[in-house]
Amino acid sequence: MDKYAPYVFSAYGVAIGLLAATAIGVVVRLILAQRLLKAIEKDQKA
Amino acid sequence: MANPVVTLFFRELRLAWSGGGGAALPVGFYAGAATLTPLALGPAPDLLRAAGPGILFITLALASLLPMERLFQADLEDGTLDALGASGANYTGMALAKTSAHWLASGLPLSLIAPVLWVMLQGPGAAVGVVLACALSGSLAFFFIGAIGAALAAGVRRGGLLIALTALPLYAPATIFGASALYAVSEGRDFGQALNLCMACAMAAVALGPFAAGAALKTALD
Amino acid sequence: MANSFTIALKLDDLAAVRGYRTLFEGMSLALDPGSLLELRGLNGAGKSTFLRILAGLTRPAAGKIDWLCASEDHAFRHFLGHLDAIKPQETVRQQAMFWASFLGVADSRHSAREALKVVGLANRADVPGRGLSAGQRRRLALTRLVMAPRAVWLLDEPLAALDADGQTMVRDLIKDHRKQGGLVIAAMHGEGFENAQILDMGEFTPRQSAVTDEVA
Amino acid sequence: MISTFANPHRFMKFTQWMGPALLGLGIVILVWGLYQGLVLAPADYRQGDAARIMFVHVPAAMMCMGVYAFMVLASLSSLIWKHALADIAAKSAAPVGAVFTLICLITGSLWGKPIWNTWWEWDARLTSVLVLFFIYLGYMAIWSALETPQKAGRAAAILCLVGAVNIPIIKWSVDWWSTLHQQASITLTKISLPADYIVPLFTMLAAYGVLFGALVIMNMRAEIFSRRAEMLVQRQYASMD
Repeated sequence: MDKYAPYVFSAYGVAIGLLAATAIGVVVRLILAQRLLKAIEKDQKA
Repeated sequence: MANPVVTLFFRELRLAWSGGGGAALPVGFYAGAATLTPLALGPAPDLLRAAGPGILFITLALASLLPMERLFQADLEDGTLDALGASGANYTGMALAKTSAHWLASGLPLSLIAPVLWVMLQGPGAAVGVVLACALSGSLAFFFIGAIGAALAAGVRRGGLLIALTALPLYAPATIFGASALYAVSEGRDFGQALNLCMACAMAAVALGPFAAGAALKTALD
Repeated sequence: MANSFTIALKLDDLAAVRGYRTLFEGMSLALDPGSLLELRGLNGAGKSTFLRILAGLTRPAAGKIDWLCASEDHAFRHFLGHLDAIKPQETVRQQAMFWASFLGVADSRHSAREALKVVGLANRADVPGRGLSAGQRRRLALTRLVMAPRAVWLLDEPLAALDADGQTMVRDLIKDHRKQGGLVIAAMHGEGFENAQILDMGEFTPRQSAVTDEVA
Repeated sequence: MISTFANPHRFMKFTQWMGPALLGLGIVILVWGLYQGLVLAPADYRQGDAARIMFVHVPAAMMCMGVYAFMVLASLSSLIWKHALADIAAKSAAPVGAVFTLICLITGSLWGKPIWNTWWEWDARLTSVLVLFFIYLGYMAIWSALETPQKAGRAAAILCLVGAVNIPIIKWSVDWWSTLHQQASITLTKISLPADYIVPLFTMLAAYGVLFGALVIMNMRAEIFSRRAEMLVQRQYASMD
């Protein structure tokens, strides 16, 4: 890798980092929403 | 029997003017923002001449955004929009009437003082006519595109910021063409193409804007 | 000026949703010319939404609305909501004249003057909107109904904020309108009109339906 | 096919496993694409390794336009055919589109740094992508500003279509603007695409596309779950009064 290596790695890092952050955000949101719904359904039945 | 849209237009015009200097507020902002420039950049004539056209157009865009928040929200809150909608008037006509009335009340004065600010920012005096043309078409485009944002944000309490966020990216073409026309005329180049494109933006906005704003009003009333 | 209307209404399985709440569902009814429908129900039962749906402002979640009327003209309704559509800076006469010409009345100046007499605001013609009391604002809003003859009146608590003779004025307006074959649908509490149809919104509020999978 | 998905119930059942599966598949393709881009592909004879940034930058540029096109289709079907799921799909796709636009902008400036040694170069394409980024922000702001979902859905759909009409005009005006102000020598697009760069490029595009699908599906499921929870809460209040 020549002298531009730092730019290449930071570009890849940014791309993968942002995608990973979005994926984690979406998965967390999905899990929380599902858990919230289960909780509400449970206490409405009770 | 007058066409309802025309009747609404004249009422809006009267309301906009009689609103106690309501129309003058954007003009005040425009003049104030433009005079801040030399204080920020320093009085050097060539520097101001270089920055002037750009400043003029950016502040014109921001000044056009000011009256947008009350364009539809006032009528939504006092029930006028309900009565207009239920009476079978079409929403596009309403949006056209209201936006053009507000443009006449605030947009036109903005365009009229643009040449004054132009001269203050060391712009060549001979080009005043072109500046007026640029300001007229620019403010028309800014008002009719901003009206779409105003209609979308009508139901939102402090919709002003939302209007700015949704409308500003759509201001790009008019700003590009208008400002480059001003630069062309200040540097003595041919400004024809840029001015025509700016006027094209204005006409597109006037033609298509009310259609989208009307649809957004119908949604706000739902 | 007894111009008679031929207008009837048929609702088929109408339903309305506000946010996620189903306000009412399965509402079917028919109204023949000259009938008065009084809406009863608790606050939030959907009376105002029902009126807004009939006024064409709000989109119903389900169901069909058939206005069986002779003329196909789109402007056949008056909607008088909670808000009176009053501009604070315009005078009473200016606002009445605006609505007269906007609603397509031939001589707006004359009909505005007549309407202001009918609603009892003749002596306040030059008062700006901000100078009016709630009752006077309601009377100004009523001028729209008087000036432009429209087949259907959709009134949201028309008698609220009115004093005694204001209420009798509204009663007479409704009686005359029904005589001309028009329809009046109003959200009113406990006013006794003769042979009025009562619609209790409570009958149509959804029972506590089980957890549905559908997304409102 | 569209109508079968229009029913939320069937959509939820069908996509039970699609989300995570697509995510896994996307990651595999992504790794394979990165490996090609960083290792297998030869360095560019002029730019050296800097050209490798193309593999993350160019697909992101394509995706941010592709996602907006997806949102336009969803908005049209929400406004015209009133699909309940359509505006949820558009709402769920917007943040992913905005992230791709951000990736495109940052990697673009990183790529420009070695060539123009400034962090931000007002190159015509980058500038249009920047304006597109603000259109995404405006779209998401409409959703968060309006309370009732049906109203927010229709307003957002209208803004999306208005944006769609304006994007080509903005693109053209920015290109016109950049030719007017003649600046920096080569722009990013002038690089000829050698044959052995094409495969990694499209692998990365495929990876981005599959990841987009996974993220939108999961985002839609999250949206539907939270709307149901909201509905139950509101129904509970309704039954109380």
